[in-house]
Amino acid sequence: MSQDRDSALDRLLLEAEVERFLSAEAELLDERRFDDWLALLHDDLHYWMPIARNVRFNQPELEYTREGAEANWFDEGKDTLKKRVLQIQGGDHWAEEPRSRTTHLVANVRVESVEGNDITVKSRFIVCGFRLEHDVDLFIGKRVDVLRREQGALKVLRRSIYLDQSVLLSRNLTTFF
Amino acid sequence: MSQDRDSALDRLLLEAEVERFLSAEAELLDERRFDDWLALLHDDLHYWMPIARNVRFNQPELEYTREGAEANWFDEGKDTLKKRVLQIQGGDHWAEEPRSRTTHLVANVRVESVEGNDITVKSRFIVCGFRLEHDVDLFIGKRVDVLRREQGALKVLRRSIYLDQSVLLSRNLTTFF
Amino acid sequence: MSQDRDSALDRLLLEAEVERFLSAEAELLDERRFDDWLALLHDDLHYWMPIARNVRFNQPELEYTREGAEANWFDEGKDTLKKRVLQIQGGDHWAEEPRSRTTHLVANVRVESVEGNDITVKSRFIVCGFRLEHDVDLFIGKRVDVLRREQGALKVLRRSIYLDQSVLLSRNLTTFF
Amino acid sequence: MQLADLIDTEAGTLSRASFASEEIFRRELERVFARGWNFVGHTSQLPKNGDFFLSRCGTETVIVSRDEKGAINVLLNSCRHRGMPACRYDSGNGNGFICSYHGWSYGLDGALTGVPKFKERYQGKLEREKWGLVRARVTEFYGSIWASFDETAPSFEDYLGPDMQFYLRALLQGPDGEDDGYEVIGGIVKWQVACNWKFGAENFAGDHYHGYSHISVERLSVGLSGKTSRHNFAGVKVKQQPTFLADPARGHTIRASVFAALAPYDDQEAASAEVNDYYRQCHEKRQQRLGDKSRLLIRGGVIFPNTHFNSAGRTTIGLWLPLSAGRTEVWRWLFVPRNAPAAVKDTLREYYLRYAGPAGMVEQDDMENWTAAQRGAESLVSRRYPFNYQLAMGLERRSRPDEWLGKDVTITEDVTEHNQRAFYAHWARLVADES
Amino acid sequence: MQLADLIDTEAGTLSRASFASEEIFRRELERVFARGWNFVGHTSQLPKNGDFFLSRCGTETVIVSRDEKGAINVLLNSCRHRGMPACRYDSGNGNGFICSYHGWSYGLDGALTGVPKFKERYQGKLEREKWGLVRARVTEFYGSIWASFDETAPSFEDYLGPDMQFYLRALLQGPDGEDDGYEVIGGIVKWQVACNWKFGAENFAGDHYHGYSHISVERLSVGLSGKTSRHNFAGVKVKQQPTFLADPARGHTIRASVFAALAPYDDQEAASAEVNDYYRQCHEKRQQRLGDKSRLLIRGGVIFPNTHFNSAGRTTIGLWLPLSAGRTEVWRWLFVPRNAPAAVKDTLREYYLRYAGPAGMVEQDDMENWTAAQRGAESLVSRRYPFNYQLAMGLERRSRPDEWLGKDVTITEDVTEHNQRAFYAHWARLVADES
Amino acid sequence: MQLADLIDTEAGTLSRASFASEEIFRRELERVFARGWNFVGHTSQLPKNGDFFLSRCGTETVIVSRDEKGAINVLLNSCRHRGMPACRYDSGNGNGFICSYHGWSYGLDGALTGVPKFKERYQGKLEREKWGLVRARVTEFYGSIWASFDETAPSFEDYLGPDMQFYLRALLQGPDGEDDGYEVIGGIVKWQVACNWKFGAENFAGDHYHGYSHISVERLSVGLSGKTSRHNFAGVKVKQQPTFLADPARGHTIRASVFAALAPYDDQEAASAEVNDYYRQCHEKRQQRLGDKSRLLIRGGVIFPNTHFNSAGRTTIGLWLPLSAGRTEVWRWLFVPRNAPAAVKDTLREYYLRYAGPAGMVEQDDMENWTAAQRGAESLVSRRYPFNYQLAMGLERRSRPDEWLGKDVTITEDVTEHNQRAFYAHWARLVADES
Ligand code: FES
Ligand code: FES
Ligand code: FES
Ligand SMILES: [Fe+3]
Ligand SMILES: [Fe+3]
Ligand SMILES: [Fe+3]
Repeated sequence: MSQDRDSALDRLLLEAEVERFLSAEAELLDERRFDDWLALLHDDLHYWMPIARNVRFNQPELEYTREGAEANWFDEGKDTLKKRVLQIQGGDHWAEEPRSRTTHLVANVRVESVEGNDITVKSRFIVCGFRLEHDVDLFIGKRVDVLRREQGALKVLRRSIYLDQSVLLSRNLTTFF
Repeated sequence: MSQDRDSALDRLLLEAEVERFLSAEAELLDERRFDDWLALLHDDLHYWMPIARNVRFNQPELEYTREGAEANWFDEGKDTLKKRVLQIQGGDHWAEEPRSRTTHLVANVRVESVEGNDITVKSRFIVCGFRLEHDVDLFIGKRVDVLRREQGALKVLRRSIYLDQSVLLSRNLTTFF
Repeated sequence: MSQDRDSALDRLLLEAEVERFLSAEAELLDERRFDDWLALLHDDLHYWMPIARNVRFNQPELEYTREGAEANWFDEGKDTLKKRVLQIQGGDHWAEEPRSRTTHLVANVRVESVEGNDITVKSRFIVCGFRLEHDVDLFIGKRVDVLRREQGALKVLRRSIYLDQSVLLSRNLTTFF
Repeated sequence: MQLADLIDTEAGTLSRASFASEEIFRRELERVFARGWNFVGHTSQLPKNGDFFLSRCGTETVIVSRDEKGAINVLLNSCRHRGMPACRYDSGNGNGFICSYHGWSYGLDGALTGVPKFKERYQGKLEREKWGLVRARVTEFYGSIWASFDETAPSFEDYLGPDMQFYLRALLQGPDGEDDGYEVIGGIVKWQVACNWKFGAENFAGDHYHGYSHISVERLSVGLSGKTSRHNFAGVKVKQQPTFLADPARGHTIRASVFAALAPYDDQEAASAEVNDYYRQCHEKRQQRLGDKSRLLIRGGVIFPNTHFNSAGRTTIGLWLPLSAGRTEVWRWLFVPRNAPAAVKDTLREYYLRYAGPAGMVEQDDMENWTAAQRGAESLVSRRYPFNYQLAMGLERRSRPDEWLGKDVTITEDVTEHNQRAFYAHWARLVADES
Repeated sequence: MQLADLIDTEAGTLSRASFASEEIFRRELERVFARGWNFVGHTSQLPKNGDFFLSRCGTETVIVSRDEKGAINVLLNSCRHRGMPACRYDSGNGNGFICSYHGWSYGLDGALTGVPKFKERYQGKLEREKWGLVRARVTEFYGSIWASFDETAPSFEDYLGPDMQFYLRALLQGPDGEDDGYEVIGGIVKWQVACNWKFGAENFAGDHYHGYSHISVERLSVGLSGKTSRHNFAGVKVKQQPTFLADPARGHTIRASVFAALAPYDDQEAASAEVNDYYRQCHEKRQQRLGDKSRLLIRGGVIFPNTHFNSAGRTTIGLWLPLSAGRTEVWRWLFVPRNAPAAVKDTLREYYLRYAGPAGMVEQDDMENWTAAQRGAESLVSRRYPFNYQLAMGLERRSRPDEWLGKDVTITEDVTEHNQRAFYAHWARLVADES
Repeated sequence: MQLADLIDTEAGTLSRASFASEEIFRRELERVFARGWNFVGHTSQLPKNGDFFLSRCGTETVIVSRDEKGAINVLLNSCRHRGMPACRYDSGNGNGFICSYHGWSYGLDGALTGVPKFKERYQGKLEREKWGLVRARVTEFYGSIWASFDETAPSFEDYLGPDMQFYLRALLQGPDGEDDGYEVIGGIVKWQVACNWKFGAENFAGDHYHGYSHISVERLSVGLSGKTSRHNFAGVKVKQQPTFLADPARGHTIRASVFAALAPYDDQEAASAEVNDYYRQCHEKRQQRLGDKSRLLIRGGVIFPNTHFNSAGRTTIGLWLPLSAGRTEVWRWLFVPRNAPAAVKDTLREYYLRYAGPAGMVEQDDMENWTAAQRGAESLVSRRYPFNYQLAMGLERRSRPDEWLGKDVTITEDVTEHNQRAFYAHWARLVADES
């Protein structure tokens, strides 16, 4: 009984830790503290955002382009993300100069499973980007993260991002998800 | 004191259970696991989404059409929802073939009251649906759920959905809320 | 060890309290219980929403207009907010008569720091307002609140609201954030 | 694209430009909408003097009000000073309307009753009788309210024509055959669809050919009882003949069933004793009241141009409101028999909600298809190829099963695009008309 | 709709098409906006050489800069190579602008200073002096900066005319009557409204008739002190006469108060000693400086076509920027007296913020009403009925309380639509003008 | 703005109206897009009979299918009955298409195979052979598929002309010089940009002058290996001459490199042994196959009007699809050498993704600049000033390094706007053409 209760509380503590982690991460992005953000990414991170396709109801496996095999919006590791950060930080990446003002919102955070040091987390996101006088981009979708605990700290080991647009209705994807 | 603390933690555990339930439900919908979703609905479920009207400030009682008496967007039970699910699953419900890609986001989850086995929960939702090449629907509103605990499991007994649009700006409501 | 656990649980309880407070506040606004809402505001409240500017990457300090010194969307105290409430309640404030139907959504709630009775909380918001037949306003941004505990109850002592639009794309800001 | 070439009545084809061209759209507004009569609501929405509600008349927002004398008024909802809507509430009760801009006030009949500074600064010279809210011509027809802003248009009765008067009266008769037998359920259903308004109009005019759109719902017994298929009619055992009637001179169209003979009720609503009893009694009363003509069952149709209705067990009246060539707003009024027991009213209401509108399991597929078809009318190359309306062409006839079915109408029995051809022929005449 | 018939000056009416027709909108851009002078900012925004900020000139985005010689330049913000904005920062300081597309660079005065591959691939032949950023004509007027892209337009002074020069100079005088007495508060307020730009223009031109729009705020003491009602003027006990002045030949309009006599300050800001003292001193200084003319208090107006301002205790200048017939962007500069103590500046700033703009308790109701009125100007039938501008028609006169109030202006005392009539008469002339 | 004055070939300028005027846009659709040939896909997307995918042909949505006989069909995706898309899946395999509106069915070749009630209600009279899906003219060219809906257009080969046939064939040769050497990676990249389609077209036609757009990425080694700079070409040590070729009579343009001499491979991909080996072998095979002509390396270009491609180590083909004067949809096909090892295919795929499209570190800055430049083409005053295309004007020549480089083309070596001038001269001819 009280053991049940303890494990229930453990679960709660874990969920809270994960929510804090994801909220803090979103804040780093919105505050453009990109180096601190990179520090939350595991060196073996795989960062993937597939392209959505319109398919027959009985072929759901074709709905999203395949990681490592087909065209995707993003399908890369930390090294490339580092380059993206460096590009923005230079002040000469015109698509982000002047900078966009972003709001990263994370919700429906759910710990799906815990295996050893790896925690699988599902969530929903809304990313809103404003730039210049009138430009607005609204990105809404789903995310599946694998967070790995190393020396007590959590790092993003895998991130799968489902954007749901088929034709991207924005000119650029200069923000991080 | 420590009793206060215990009841405070009990409350926390209940809130966490409710949030998990609603996030898991949203996930089932986005993953189109409709049969599993139906399993979360109580057989006596009442599912209601009124139509909003523009009324004088001192007549708030007229603002939403009345359940069981007036025209509403939805005002039905589980049997009709089952038919809606069967219709989508057939692959010949053209309004959902090819399927929409949806993101159900739930926030501001608040346990309003607990009476016996019934938990009243208020929340806010954003439901985003993409279909075909360019179609986007964004539904934003408020929800009041009554969840009933039976044999330990929670089920949705009542769901009231406030969409806030007066003229619906979308052609269809083929998703669930 | 169990002391760590206790303090971890204390933190959890505080976070839950803060989330409940912010969700309850959002509900009061959506239900137009404005007097109850005002009761949640500290008499010394400062309520500030700056105007965003497009600036060079190395001048972030110029990005938002300065509180108490420059033009802002809002830069006021409780007395002015009281007047705004009274204006809406009269039924003759045409910009809100008939009333807008709003949904206030709060997410990424994060307790940043606790100093004495003051809790600094960061969050993200989406405020959606519908009015008349077809008008929709969507406000998305970031919030930093300082909540002060007095006689056990929390009150909003400071609220900073970052809207991210540079040119406001809506005609009015008649809702509260 | 010459306007005269929009339609080819010989070939049974219609140019896709009719659905996509903004120029043709502007002509529609001037020549079709501004000149017709529109359904704006029902007397059951105005039980008391001082009651009012907002409605639409084609492109216009109107106030429908019952004034102190009990008379019904349809007023253009635009202050004559600077155009501000005089009323911004969907419905209510009061003794008039005050404009929130400069405070001009109007009576329930639209009269300009109050003008700030009238004496001091208008020196009493403002001709108030000329500056009231613009009043539409109004006709009540068996409980339904109709309006027109065209002073030169014929009376509503002449606009309908003799046959359509007969059908519309029949539509508004309760299941028991009583005139003005319906009342409106609270809450008008309003939504928007990204297609031309005529996709809706031609569908309601008589498209029994699009069954393929609804194959999904046929599996699911969404009918009145929730146990039978989606349609239900005053069920009798004898053969019923689907019949399509059009008034070619006026553009009105009707879908109906004609039963081979008078016959007893066959308990189709057996699922609910109360409902079944009600319909049996109605069936019998109706036969007594209407005699042989009770063999005619109106299933739906369109009062030209954009007032559409469904009947046959469920009565709804709606408007296809043109916003642009490619966007339409829909308003739907749901009706229940005035004197029916609560159980029947509830059953009908639930039936509508799962059947029609954006949440309707049947109409969802219509809206999806119309929206997709609109794209085919718009794109540069595809719009060179006309739409095809050849179904059952040449099978319409003036002779008819029963002479009382109408004098001026052409008729086709069984599935056809006859009604669409009549609708578009009249529409094309008006659009091309240079007067 | 013939352009000549847009306005009926006899009847005092204006066609609603003036607010809704895209064709008329296009003519406005060509004939009204492209030919006028526009306020683009204030010298206090450019304290140092190299300072620049972005502004608007009607439909155009412009760079306003102070170059190395201290001269002020207004430059079309569009690279001459492929049109890219040369500057994308709202404001800053530098020695020029580099286009981010192909790297052409321009000086603070718009000169094309750098062209990659100029020697190798343009063989030095590109006529750089011809391909600099397009320079507008610029005039400084008591600290305000004005620009025009029309080479054929008269000088700014002639465009203003003698009377408007007097009023505008007065507007820009501090509370103590000192010329160029104001400075801009950081942060230009920018927002959009879904209505035609002229709803804003006519309101600022002189609509004291719309008090009903603001009844809610009258209850709430939103005035300068937060304790008095929304307006406040250099308070004296003697009668003040609201006076409306228009320059019919040029379309400019002014709202003013004329006080019956010179009088001592009446402590209207008693709520704050410091503020009250400041205004008392200003009041006295002003009387000394301006003598009898200090009886004139500018309350606001419009420099034709779209530069609008408010004064009377709070000074703001703004632009109604036309985006389409039905959509307008608004820019607002807030001013405080250059030499006022911080307490006065803060009090004024807080007063503006709760009064004006999207969060302003007063202007919110204006925006709401204009947006709603715009629909009334657009819909097919309602737009057949002209707007009414008959208030106090025939009461304007050329004689005036004091000859120094102006030579070329017509004047009406007390509430009237006289200024709107003058504004629209001039506007209609330009729109109909075929030259 | 006279259409004839859009371009000034003497001065090397082009009116900004070309990018902003909706009237010119409509003429483009009729005279440029509806008359040309468009890339619609690649045979590797249709391995099996019954395979199909959706594509675009200018403004049209088309079905590209391989029928039972293995023939490739390009069909207008619009049912001939009421315009509904016959296919709503991005891709798939089947034996035909059923319209979801009324159920007409079509074969893979577009033939109208099924019509409900054909016998009973069309009395067998409907001319089915005339009412199939509209078939485009189709040509396969070394694996690429091209379509046109203009019956009067020349054959695809004549449309290309002899020189462009040579270049396009070369583009489609694998790194080893083998014809039809590529296959498509699954997943077409599709997005929208708020600018005129010609900003994209002129960029791909040959804008090596916009290096300043990409200074940020030059720091970051986004090249094939992830260790070298963004471009990479079959590396040899000898000098390569950037060369710009245009077919002035047809509007096609090519960017290429011509190497001074045949030379051995220089291990530019040393970062990965496997990739390096592959490219070395290809280099050698290619020299054997093509001999002296292997000195020509296609870097990219535009098949008039809107089919664009990049090559030089990465092969992509795409479409600039005009939605309006100010909005464009982009489709991009990514190709890998058919016979390359997996490591090479993966390396190339990753290279594309970080380089091109909305998430591409290089193209992001292009899209940003084009979108901003579009505003400069639209606003009232700025659009009076033409765009400048004078770079290296007068340096083009008909003589050429190697006669096999083409007969009908004009050539400029090194950075120039020569290709844009040729593109726009042809474009302006068609737009102004009154036939
Ligand atoms: S607009 Fe109605 S009173 Fe002025
Ligand atoms: S557009 Fe400015 S340099 Fe080319
Ligand atoms: S639209 Fe295709 S069958 Fe009718
Ligand atoms: Fe249907
Ligand atoms: Fe006002
Ligand atoms: Fe580039």
